[in-house]
Amino acid sequence: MAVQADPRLVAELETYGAQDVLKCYHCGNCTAVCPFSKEPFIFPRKSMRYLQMGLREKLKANLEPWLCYYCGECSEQCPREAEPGETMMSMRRWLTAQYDFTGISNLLYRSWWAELAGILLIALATGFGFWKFGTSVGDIHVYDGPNAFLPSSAIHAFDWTMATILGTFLLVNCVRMWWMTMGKDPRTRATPGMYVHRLGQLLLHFFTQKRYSECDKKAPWRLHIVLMLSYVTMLVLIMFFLPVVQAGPAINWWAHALGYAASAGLIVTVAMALVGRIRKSQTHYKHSHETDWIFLAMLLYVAVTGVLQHALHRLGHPYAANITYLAHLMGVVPMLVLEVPFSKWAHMCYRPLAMYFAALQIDVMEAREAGAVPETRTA
Amino acid sequence: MSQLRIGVYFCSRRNGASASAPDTRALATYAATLPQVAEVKILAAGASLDPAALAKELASRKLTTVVIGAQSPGYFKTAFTRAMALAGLDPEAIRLASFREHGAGYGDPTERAKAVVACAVLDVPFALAAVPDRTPMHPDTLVIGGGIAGIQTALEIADAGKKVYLVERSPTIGGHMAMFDKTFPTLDCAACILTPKMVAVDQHENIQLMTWSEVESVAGKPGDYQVKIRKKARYVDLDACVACNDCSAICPVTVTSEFDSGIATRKAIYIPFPQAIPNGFVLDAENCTWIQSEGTKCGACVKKCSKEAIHFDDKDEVVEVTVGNIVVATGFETFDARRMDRYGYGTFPNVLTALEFERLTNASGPTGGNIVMKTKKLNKRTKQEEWVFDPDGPRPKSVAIIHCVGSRDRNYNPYCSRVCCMYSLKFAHLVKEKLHDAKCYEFYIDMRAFGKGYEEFFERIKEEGIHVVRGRSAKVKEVGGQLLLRGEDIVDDKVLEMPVDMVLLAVGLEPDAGSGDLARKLGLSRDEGGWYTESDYNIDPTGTHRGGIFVAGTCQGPKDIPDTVAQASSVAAAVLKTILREQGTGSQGDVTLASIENLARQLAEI
Amino acid sequence: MANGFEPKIVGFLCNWCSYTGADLAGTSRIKYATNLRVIRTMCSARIDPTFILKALLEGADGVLICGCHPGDCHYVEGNYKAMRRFPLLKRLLDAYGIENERVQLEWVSASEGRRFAEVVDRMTEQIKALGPCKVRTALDFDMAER
Amino acid sequence: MDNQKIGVYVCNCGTNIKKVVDCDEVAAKALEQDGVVCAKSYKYMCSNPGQEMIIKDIKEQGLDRVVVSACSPRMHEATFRGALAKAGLNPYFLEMANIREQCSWVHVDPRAATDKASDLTRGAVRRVVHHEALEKRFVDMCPATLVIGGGITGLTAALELAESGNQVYLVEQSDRLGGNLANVDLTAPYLDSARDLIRERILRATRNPNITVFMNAKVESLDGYVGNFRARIAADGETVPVEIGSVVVATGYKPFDASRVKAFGHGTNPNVITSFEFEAMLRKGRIVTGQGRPPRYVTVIHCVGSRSEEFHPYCSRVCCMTALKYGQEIKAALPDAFVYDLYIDMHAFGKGCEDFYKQASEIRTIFMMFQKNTAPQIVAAGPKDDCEMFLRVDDKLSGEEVDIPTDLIVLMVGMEAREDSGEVARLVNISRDKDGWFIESHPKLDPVATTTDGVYIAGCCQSPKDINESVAQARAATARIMAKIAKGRIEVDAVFAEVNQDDCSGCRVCNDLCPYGAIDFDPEAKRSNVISAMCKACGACVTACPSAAIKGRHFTDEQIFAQIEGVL
Repeated sequence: MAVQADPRLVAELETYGAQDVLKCYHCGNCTAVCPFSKEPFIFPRKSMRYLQMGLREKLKANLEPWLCYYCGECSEQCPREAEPGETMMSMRRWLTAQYDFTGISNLLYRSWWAELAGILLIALATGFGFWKFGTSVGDIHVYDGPNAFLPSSAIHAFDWTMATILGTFLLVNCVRMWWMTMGKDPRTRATPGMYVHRLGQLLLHFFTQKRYSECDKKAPWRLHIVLMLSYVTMLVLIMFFLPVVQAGPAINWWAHALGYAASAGLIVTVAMALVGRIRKSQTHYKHSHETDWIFLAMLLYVAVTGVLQHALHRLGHPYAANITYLAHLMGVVPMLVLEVPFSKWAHMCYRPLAMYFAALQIDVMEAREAGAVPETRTA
Repeated sequence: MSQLRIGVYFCSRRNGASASAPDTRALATYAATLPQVAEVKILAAGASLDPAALAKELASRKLTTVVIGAQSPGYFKTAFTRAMALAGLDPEAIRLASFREHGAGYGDPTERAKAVVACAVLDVPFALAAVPDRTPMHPDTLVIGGGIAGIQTALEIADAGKKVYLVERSPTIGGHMAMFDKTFPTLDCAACILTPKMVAVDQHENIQLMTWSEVESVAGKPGDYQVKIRKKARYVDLDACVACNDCSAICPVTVTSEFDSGIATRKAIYIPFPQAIPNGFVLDAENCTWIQSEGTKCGACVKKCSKEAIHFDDKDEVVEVTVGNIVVATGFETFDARRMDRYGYGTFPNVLTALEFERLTNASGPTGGNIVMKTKKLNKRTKQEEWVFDPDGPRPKSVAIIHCVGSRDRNYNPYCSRVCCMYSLKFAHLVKEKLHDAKCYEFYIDMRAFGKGYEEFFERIKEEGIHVVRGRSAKVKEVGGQLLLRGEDIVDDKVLEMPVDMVLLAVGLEPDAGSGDLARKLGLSRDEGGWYTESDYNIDPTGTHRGGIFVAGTCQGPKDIPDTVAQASSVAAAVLKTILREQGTGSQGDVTLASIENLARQLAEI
Repeated sequence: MANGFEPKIVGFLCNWCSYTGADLAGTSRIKYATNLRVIRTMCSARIDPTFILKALLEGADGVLICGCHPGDCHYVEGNYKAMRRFPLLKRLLDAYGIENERVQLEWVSASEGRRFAEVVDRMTEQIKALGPCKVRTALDFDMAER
Repeated sequence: MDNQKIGVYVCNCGTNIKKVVDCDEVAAKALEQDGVVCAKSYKYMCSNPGQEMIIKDIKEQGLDRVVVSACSPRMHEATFRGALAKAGLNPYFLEMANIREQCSWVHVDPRAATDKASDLTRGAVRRVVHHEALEKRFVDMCPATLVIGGGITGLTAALELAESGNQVYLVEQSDRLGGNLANVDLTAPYLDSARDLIRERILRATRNPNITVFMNAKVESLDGYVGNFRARIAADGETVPVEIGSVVVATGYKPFDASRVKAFGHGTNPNVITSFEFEAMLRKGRIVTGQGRPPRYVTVIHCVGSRSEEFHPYCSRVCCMTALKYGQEIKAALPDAFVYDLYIDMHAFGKGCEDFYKQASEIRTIFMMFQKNTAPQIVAAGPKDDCEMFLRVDDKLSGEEVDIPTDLIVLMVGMEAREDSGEVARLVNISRDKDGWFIESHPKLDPVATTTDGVYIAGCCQSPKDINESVAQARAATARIMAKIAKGRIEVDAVFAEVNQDDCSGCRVCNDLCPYGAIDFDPEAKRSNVISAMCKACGACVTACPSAAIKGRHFTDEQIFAQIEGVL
């Protein structure tokens, strides 16, 4: 049964940063040059094709954008400057918006001012909240210990509530992703056994980004893994050891060592990424969507204020430390709220999931060839 | 005719003025002075026009006629046509002032553009108004380049009893066509149809053949050019030489043969190929021991030559000829496959370019037409192992042909080279014909079989069992001495990791390296691809803006043999025309605005 | 091959279509039987019945006449003339007791290299089946009788 | 005849002949023949040294007959005749045996092939014995030219000749000049104005005193021969006889009839139109559907009638670029419309064309690739769809079968030979290929000449072509004509028929037989005789003459009888 073409889809994707998609004349160079392009997942050309023709449903069910790490080889060699790499990037943004049921993601990606407004709003709300909350119990001149302006226990509690809320959003979106890519089409339905059997894949890819390391270019992966590990370390420290990190005057060195390393990692990698994008030093830095800038900017801001706040505290300026802490939180909260479920950060779940699902789809296919699962055609 | 109200609109597709872009403001002021012009407007560059809005504007200005002035006004015409229709005006009453078409590229672009606008406003075809002065015409003609284009032009003119100087840079005429094995789609052997013409050139009383010569300088004006030609020292007296091959046989120096595109060797004294015209030897001074040692070493050939035809004291000689017309037929050279390192040409021995394969499969080539793979052989003199074609070497079991190498690619040459698809199909046929059970694959983007009998040939190739794969493959690797080709089979939705024994690169065409230099000497312009620019794409594909200078064949753009021959003959027509009426025309570029405008006004009266 | 008999066939080809077609078979490298010996005439209209008889008397086992397709003759209608002569010739041959298949008239155009090859192969097979032409021996016998 | 000295030369043609035929054996066998004094086998007889060898032998050994066993005489007969002439021997003392095209290239068994080559050579040796010295003759060249067809090709040819100072008769069947191009608005790939282009040509032609234009005219008859043709042109009721030296056939093409492709329902579905109908819309500035609305979706379908098993196997060469041009024009006229372009292979081969293709995608033309010999299917649209219909395409680039919304379908109809091409071919005595296109004398090296001297073909009547290619061909044809005009006279082949007046019974059988009216009858003498310059040497009369009074030079009975004996 024929699918209907939607000539407007390209324009839609362009608001997500796609460029020159229609320039592609399908020589197949990009697919052949990509080390990840293996049957049954042949990309980026085919995804480009679906997009050119406007096969919306095909694209929604498409895992391939998540299997691409944008090393840029395809874009560099493209004879028509059709930017397949950037197209895959924009498809990831688009998919994130498709998975998100709230429609917020869609809004954030399509208008940068909406995103800025959102950030500002949440930041102010956060600031206001903590200000009121902080002054109500503690003294702004006290950083830790009794009568602290922002007692770590309270922050801790706050962190966990926020984590739960955002987690739920993200989880729902992940489920939607599953439905679009695995559940909807009977041909891609895997048995529970398969799910269990492939679970390892999920964790492996989540922590190591093994696949990324298989790109011909290694530098981007290194940068990314450092960034990601630093981030996770920081997250763990904050979620579980916040009191330890903030407690004084005695310093718990193992936690701090980790903390310092992580912060350093964050700042350096983010700075590198920023410089890269400004200089357009590499293919995958050539085109920057507004969200890329905002994301990096916020990350840098958060890292810097975090470090500053900590330093001030250790250098014994509790008042300044508290102010920066407030500023820090006014960055952290909007960043997490907007980025984790609705934007860039979500990919930390989608990517490993996509690889997990991809592995499963191959299992299903093999099973079908073996005749285990009956062939079912969809309308 | 009734009073018109003409609106002149200046449009441009890209903002940012290029070198050949005229000054629009100046144009606008000029246009306003022309008769019946009621409105002059400069539209924003790059803006896409909205016919509805335009319609309102046209109606409000009560215009009857529109003149669109632009480098390529055609891009805006349809919008205006629709606007006219919407405004209830005559949609046919639109005139184009195309600066590009009418040569804003040469002379002062603004002056030129003014003239073009004037003609459009006065509704006089530009070519009728821009008439260069007639010049006296010297009956002799110079043809630069001895390939099939040059040969054809020279013969056509000479057959009319007119004198022709045919200058060829290499030691023989014949050009690339002489290197080919078969010609598509009829598969008759290139030599069979070319050699008679080469012989005819050699024997023609009206053709003075100057091989191993180059144009040094060009002076004078249309109809009367003084051309200095450097005849490089050949060191062999052609009248004495009987091509007996004794000198070559004894010569100790072996170098790679240009004619065999590097897959075979020749001596320092050599004849490019048996049917070479003129049929005499030539000495390659760079590689000759005797010359390099200033007569202290070797000299074997001179002793050997019974006809005493070899003279080491031979010197370059510069001759000056006076001609009325000059025909440029400098042809092409192939894209250097080394530039696309992903195909491993130059690294992997059995990745070959088209010309190499032409020689390999050619009956008169180094393997006598056997299609074999390169094998390692010990070179006795250099004591080194090197890859060579051994006539009874192993036959490839599978051959892959990759199309569009260096063509249709913004990173290399954006244009289509026009002949590669067909010669690739020809290769496939030859492989099948000579190695029946060998597999043969074509990796293509679009199969451009557009000529007479071409599509039929394509069908025939498919029947012969050649696998045509849509998708130009991207990579050639070597794994354990086995070539591995990675590509996408788009139609069958596969990623291929295919082991093959031989890869043929369908390298595209590029203008001859010397064409830039020659363009300067002749004052010709070239397009971004480096091809000579014709004076009019449609109706004068062989003329240039310089009077009495014509371009023929592939130097004007990639072409196959029939199109080249047709062009070559058409140049002959242009030349003969000037000779028959004993007057030529000056340079298009020199025609002044005043003269064009005056003539246009006169014509408009009639 | 049933028997080792390799017939000799003389072919009269018109210069413009059939001879060119035969050349095309060559340039296209289409293989066919070696038994044909081609004689070129400008037009099939030039092919005199006496040529055919001469050939048979000289020991040819078959004669092939080829011209342009009706309507395509380079000389407007030469092939029609050849076509009209053919039946008369056939009658004559019958009188001699020469099998019909031994003399054949075929139209082969300049673009029909493949067809030419097929014609030659087919005719060769037919003549092989018929065996050697007896007219020569018969004639010698006649002579002896007198 | 035993006193003759025959030289036999067997060419190896590199390995082309040698790889199957044992050339040395052929030479050796030839040497056994009576009268053969030397027989040699050489790598390339056609090469200069090869010819020198023949010339040397003729001079030193006093050869008076030469046999060359090599390629087809159609290839090199002229070359070797030249060699004989250079050696001071009459060129007609040459005979060639075709042992390449008709032997080595078509046989694999070396033994059989070698025997055949020997037989053919023997035939040639026997024949050459009877050859006679023939002399070339010259006839005048009439500088006037007849150009058939007033399209861009015919106009260009006419202008070239007229502007070089020669009379031209331009015959146009319709009531206006310009041909098919006159219906076109803009030209690809630079979107130059076809109108201006053709207008300029027409103005030049009509103003040129050397050009006589016949409108609504037809060439009734053409007789005579190169340099001396006589044509009768029927124009508005009367018939004008003209004397010309050459003929340029530029009758062009006719657009393919789209209604023959049933799948598209052209003629019945108002929203399916041909490229020419669309061209008219563009000129009027009214691009509308059958319902009179501007279309939201326009679909352009390539290769309609071309590249198909059912209709024409060939590519029509210009449609791809025209289709891309439509993309540009639609976007200019209807900025919000979507353009789909359905192609098989994108033939953007000309100068500037690949870039034009890229521009097409930059302005958002959406390309779909369908399979050769399949046709996209029209599917009815539902009430809530915003389009007139859907087009079901099996897209090769994605493997998906997709329905694309469509309001207007433009069929890129290919070119086909005109119905009257057969008539024209007979009129000027040239041949047509299986598709009805006129056949050139050599597909590569002689694309405009024909098998009839003095008659040239140019432009789309030879095969589909773009404007610049047609123009180039038109000029190419005029080059040949100008060359002849410049020389003022033409060589006529020495081969023709002649009547032996003593043997002629005056029965007049031959008179009506000659298709060229080259035989006239002398009532006084009651004898027929041949006007040699008009004779094309077909030999029909020779065979027909009941009293064997007519001799076909170079194809005499003796020569052919001898050859028959030789090959057997």
